[in-house]
Amino acid sequence: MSTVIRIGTSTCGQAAGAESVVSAVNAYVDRRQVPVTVQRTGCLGACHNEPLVEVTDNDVAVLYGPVSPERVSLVLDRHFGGGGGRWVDPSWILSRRPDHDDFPFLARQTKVTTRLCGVIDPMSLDDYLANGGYMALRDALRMPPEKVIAAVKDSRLRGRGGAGFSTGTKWEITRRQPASPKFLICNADEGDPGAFMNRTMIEGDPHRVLEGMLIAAWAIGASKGYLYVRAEYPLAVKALRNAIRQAAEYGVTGKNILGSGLDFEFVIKEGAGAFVCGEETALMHSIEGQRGTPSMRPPYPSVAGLWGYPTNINNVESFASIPSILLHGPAWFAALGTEQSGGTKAFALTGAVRASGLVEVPLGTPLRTLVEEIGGGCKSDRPVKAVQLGGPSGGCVPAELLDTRIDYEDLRRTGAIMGSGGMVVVDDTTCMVDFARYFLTFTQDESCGKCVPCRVGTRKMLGILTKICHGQGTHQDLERLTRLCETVRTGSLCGLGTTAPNPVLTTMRYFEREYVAHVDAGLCPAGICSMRPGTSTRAA
Amino acid sequence: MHRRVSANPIRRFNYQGDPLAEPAPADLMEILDRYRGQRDALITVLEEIQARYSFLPAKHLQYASRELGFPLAQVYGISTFYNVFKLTAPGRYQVRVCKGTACHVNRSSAMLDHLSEKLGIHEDETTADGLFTLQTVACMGACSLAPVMVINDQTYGRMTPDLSWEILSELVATERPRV
Amino acid sequence: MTNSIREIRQADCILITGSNTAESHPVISYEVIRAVKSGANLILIDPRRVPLARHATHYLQAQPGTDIYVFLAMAHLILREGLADTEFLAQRVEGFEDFRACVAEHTPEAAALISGVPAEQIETAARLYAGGERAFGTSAFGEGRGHSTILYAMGITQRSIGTQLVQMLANLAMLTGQVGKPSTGVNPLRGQSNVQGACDVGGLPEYLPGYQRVEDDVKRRQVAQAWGLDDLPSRAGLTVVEMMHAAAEGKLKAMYVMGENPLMSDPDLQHVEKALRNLDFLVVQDIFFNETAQLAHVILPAAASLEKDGTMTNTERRVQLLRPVVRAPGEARPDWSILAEVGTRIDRRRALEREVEFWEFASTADVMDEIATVTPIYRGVRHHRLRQAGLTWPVPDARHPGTPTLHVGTFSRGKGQMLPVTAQMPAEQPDAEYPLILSTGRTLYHYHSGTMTRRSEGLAWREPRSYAEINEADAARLGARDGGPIVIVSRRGQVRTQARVGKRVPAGTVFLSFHWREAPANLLTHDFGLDPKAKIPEYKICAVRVEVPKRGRG
Amino acid sequence: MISLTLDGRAIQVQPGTNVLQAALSNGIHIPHLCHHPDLRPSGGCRLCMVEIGGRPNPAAACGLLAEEGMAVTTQSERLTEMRREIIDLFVSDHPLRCVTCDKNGVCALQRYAYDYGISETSFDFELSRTLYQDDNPMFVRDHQYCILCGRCTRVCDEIVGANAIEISGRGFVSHVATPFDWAMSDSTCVFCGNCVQVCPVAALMPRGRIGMGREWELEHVRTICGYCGVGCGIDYAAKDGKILYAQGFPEAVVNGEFLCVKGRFGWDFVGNPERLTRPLVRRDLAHRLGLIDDPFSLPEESVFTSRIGVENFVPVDWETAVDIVAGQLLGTVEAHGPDAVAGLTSARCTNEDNYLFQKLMRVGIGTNNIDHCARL
Repeated sequence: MSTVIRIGTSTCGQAAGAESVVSAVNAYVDRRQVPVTVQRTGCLGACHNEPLVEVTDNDVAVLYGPVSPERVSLVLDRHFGGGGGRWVDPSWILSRRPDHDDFPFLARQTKVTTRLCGVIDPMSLDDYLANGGYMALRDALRMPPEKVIAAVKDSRLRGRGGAGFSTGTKWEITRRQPASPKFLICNADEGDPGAFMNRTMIEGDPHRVLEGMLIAAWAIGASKGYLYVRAEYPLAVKALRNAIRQAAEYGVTGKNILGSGLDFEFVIKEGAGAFVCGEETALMHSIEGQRGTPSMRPPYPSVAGLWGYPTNINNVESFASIPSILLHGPAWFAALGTEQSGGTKAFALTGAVRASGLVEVPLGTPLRTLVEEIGGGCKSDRPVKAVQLGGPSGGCVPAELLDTRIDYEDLRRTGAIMGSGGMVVVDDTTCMVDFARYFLTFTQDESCGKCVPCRVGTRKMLGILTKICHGQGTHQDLERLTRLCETVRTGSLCGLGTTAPNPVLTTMRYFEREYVAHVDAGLCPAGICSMRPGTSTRAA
Repeated sequence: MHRRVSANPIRRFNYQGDPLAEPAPADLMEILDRYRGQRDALITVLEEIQARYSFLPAKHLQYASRELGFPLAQVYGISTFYNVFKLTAPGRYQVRVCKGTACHVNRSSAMLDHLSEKLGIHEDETTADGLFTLQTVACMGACSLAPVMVINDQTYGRMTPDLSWEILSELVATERPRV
Repeated sequence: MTNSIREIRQADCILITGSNTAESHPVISYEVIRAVKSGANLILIDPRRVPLARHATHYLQAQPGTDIYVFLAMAHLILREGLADTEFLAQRVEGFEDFRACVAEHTPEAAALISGVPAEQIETAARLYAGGERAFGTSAFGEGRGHSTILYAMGITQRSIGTQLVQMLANLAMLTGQVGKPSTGVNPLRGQSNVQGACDVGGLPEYLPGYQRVEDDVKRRQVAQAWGLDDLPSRAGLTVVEMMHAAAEGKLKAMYVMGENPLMSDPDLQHVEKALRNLDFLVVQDIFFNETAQLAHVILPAAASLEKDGTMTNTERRVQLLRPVVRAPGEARPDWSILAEVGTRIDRRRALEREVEFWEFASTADVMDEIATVTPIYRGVRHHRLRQAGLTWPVPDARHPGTPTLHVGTFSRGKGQMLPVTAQMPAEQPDAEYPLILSTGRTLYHYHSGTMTRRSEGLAWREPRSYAEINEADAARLGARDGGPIVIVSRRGQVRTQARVGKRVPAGTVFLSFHWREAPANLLTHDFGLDPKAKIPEYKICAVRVEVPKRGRG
Repeated sequence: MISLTLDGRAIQVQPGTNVLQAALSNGIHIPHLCHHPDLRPSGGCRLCMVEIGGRPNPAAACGLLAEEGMAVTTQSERLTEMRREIIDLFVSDHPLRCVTCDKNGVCALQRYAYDYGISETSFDFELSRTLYQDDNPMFVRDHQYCILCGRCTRVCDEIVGANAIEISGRGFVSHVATPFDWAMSDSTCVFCGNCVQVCPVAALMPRGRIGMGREWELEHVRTICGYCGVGCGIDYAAKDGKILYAQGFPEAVVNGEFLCVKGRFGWDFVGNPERLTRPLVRRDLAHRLGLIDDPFSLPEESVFTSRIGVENFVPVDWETAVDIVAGQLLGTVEAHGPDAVAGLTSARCTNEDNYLFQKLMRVGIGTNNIDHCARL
């Protein structure tokens, strides 16, 4: 077997300079005339070590990172000889496949939806097929749709967008609607700052998402599928366009797919930059070419969605889980997780943590495992202060609750939410008031303005937080803030508003002393807030 | 008291001819023709117009409205709702500083302040020579390389204020002679 | 209208033809838009791309004067595809076989050649109308055939074959059973506030109040007796156009014109002016000194509708109560009291002794009481019953709740009458000298001869001057500039106006509104080729040419 | 029918009725600003939140379909507190200048601020919209009062179909805009003013009404529009015998609250100084009858090229005028027979007017020569 050099060239890799690494590798190969295949792949998830280069030689894959163009010769010399005795810094060698034993970042993960990310060339259908691609679709098309739905229900797969509704049940409701046509939407409008699960999955393994959608189309009886992808993800859009074209050539889209009688077509919609479009009714308005403002529910999209027709919306990760469920069986998938929720969940682990990137773990894994074992603790060697989950809709879990299991219900009990998978670790140099204020700045900015609690309420919440960060807050302000949080939480029209107070509520709950210090003593314990009246702190 | 603006005084209504009497530019029509009759295409059309012209010229929105049958008010409402749409011409280089959580925690705002000071413009403004437009972006999804800066389509990771200005300075050096 | 305005919002399919609903009847267009927004199909058949075309699910741009072929072809397709309501035809209609015969040769393909509407569009329209099919959403009327309604206006009636066209629309409705049910029917949209009522109470040469023919000896004598007389004149009188001819010929010597402006609104104004000048005596009773008043011998100042009470009957046959909002200026008086005064004076001059009540009424309510006695369809109408929502006639007795939907279960004449229809082209065809077709009509901001609307600040601001719509192809050929001046010339006169160039009218057609005394459209129109039954002039089609004035002239 | 309870009261409603409609039609007032019975529910104002038995969170009544057995609470301490907060938020960017505001007394926000005892905001006041647009003679748009309920944009889309306005921008600084904030007349606006009609606050006001009086000083008369054949009901508000504005009203059986431009803004011709106020006799006839000394003859030139002015007529009193009319008409009948006389009655006059006109012609003159412009 020949030698394969894989270079991660997804967005994170490119941001770290992967393109020049590719050039350097090609130059090396040309110069040395070595018999290798150079392959561009998606992201293996170890983004903190980008650019990543993996050299597979005699069934052993060695992963290097970060590999700057200057290091390319050194690394490759190790495999192809030469180099005149220069040595590779051992720290550049991250792991050896297949088991990654020496690299806890990968070894402690259970990769299901991201299994092929960073392993295959995302632009190559053959790579996907060689790794069992579209086998699940073939199986599904031979089953009655009801059985497919039953399998998904049995797998205990719950919506990976964060709400946690049973995917199978949702499909069943949509299937039962008499109206037709029916639509399918894949929500890839990953708007949470600090989240890149969808981007990584699409950039690394786009066909898996399509396959999941095709299985859903068969189960539900949908004829058209929209992929709503952020315009900020040009590489993901490119990968999807390529994959859709390949899927058409391969015969898994269009009329009478694989002789099953299923007709289905994909349409890519690039989201134009509005966080609120992650909310499903707003997303549908956006696809319809309207302003992306949410509508009241009911009716739910399953009953009356796009242009009034039944519409099933799932996010990228939910769809990406489907092929594995069909291939390995619902029992296998369910067994990966907890009593209530099956499977794995991917997280974008970022922040103060030593090893950051995309990680996938079984549901039920304690937070501590992610932060300390996979993430390797804080790179500053300072103590972990909190983990922020779910972005602006989520909340902070303090260090003392790190043994909380990753599960919809367990996390909700802490005041945080599962969310779509954003996980930001902060150490004790972060001011939690400022941190809450940061999220409010975001939600206030992204509020569509349709309902008053969110439009004006988040503005007023931000105003009070700013006052506190400037050392001008009072205890009345804290009370006012608490009351306002309740109004915005219960009064807002859509999820953006109802969850907007979460970062404030959780930080007030676990870090009340910091708030009090700002108000009473006029000082910021973390030393972040400038506490000078009239000057803006940095999130302004 | 807030200043109240009377934007358009009453003026005699006088039909002066159709403001869109001239046919639309051929390359605009090429975009519009591809989406004729597609009721779900409006945002995609606007994205394509912006990709082609780097912003959404008012006249082009009017052509899009007329040719595709979407009310102009709807077209305008959408153009102002979504972050990516710009109604004014941006600079040659659109510098976007990521303000995602990871970038925030890694002090991307310091980079923004630095660039703002060095360029002499605020967020969403364009330098007088038309070279740079300074913007922020909610999140680029390259959080592990935070803080991140994007110039047009090129992403730069692990930035510092000084490093980011260095990159811009190189662009200035190559562009200035032409200006 | 056979059905009420509010029923439109629940219709599954709406066919509008010969009506610029959004500009001439905006509030009815709101009902149409509501229906369309909730999923109804809107089929619009009109040569002019009227504003509602933007909301139409199917717009059929037929060449002027060719719509009759489209309707015949729709009927043809309905019969060919077995979409007719056979049960309805069997039970409620007569004359079906004759009608069937008359559509046999009118295939959609043949109609397409004449009208310019592609055959597939005609076929689709026919299927949607017949089946009452929606674009989306669920019907308010459950399973089965959805409900389709037809709305039309002067684009159908102001035609040399107006009666034929109206009959044809009725034929379509009967053929498909789209009549006598909610949200169906054949619904003419009437142009003026009380055009319906003026007809109802006998403002017509051949009808006494309640559409009782003057030639009908029994009914005429009943009315005469109610008025305390033995009999009334029994020969049908002259219609408007006939009056003008009679006046021009010297047969008609005196005219009493109340609240009308024939010297703007009648066809061939040069002829009308000649006729009016030829009168020995002309009384004009109005609120403004209009064009007709300039030729009057006596002008009587009247109160405007905002200054008086009484009733008006709208296009859906609803009799509604008017209340005075402000006082009439100066010595202006309500028309009814002026008329009563004139009547009294005539009697006095004739030395006739009548009962006191004959011309003396304490109020309009008293007048209505008398109307009710002689007008069967208004028999149950009394002012005090109108305070809430008015009453929709027929109201046969004092406790009858009114009849919003006509022809439920049975037609007023028993069985519905289908009649064969003969297609025919307009009376004046374009030729080498007058190559274009002129159509006249209203604009949104003005009303009729403009006496009221042009004196309204806002309306006059928004639409200050006359304009004509001309197709861009014709404009380019003639060298007419968008917004620039043009002169429209017909065999009868010429009018200078502003050109609005675009695609709203098809090539070969010019549209001109008739509200402008500086550019009176009716200088161009003709008064020959009246519809033989309705005697309506063909305002919608006459032959003209367009000239571009040389630079320098004003 | 569906049975549910509202504040413990058992009521029945048609399927498809939402809880807000159910409450309002049963005399239970739930506060609401963005809801309008003729428009699709928006759910933006959040004032109509109610509690439903068995559900943890309150829900907006306007978007909640009544269900069999539903137990709805419309008033509770929690709801009152929430509504107070929401009104507090509303007035934190809506000036409470009620004293000089023309909407005073009919403003929905003012009503709820009063009901819930909010005399000023407890937050920092910050005006988000300041534009004042006075670009047409019909209505004024004063954005500082706008509460973004979206009724205007919905009526423009759902009822009128004009799509002249849409909300522009987003969030706190969004506002209702024509494209590019151009003048109304450069948009697709048809000036029907239905947006003015449904505006619950003073953001959209008829221009002629501004500064002309307090709402409670105005007299309201409901009558029928005199323009086209639709027969819309219109409510005219007048003060000192002068009309200030016209509006639709929900009880109007044909049109509800909605009117067109002519109905809403085209009534001002009544006060026009050119109105005919006295009977007039043309000078030649007046001379013939000995009313004036100077002879006169009508110019030959067409009235369309050379207008014949009102100065060619002399005013007379009604007695004289009516006598001349009766005398001339009778003279014609005597000389040429009744069919030498004809009358045009009016499609814009009342049934009573028309009835008497045809009676005059048929009985007084003795002819059926009566017609009107039904055909024109």
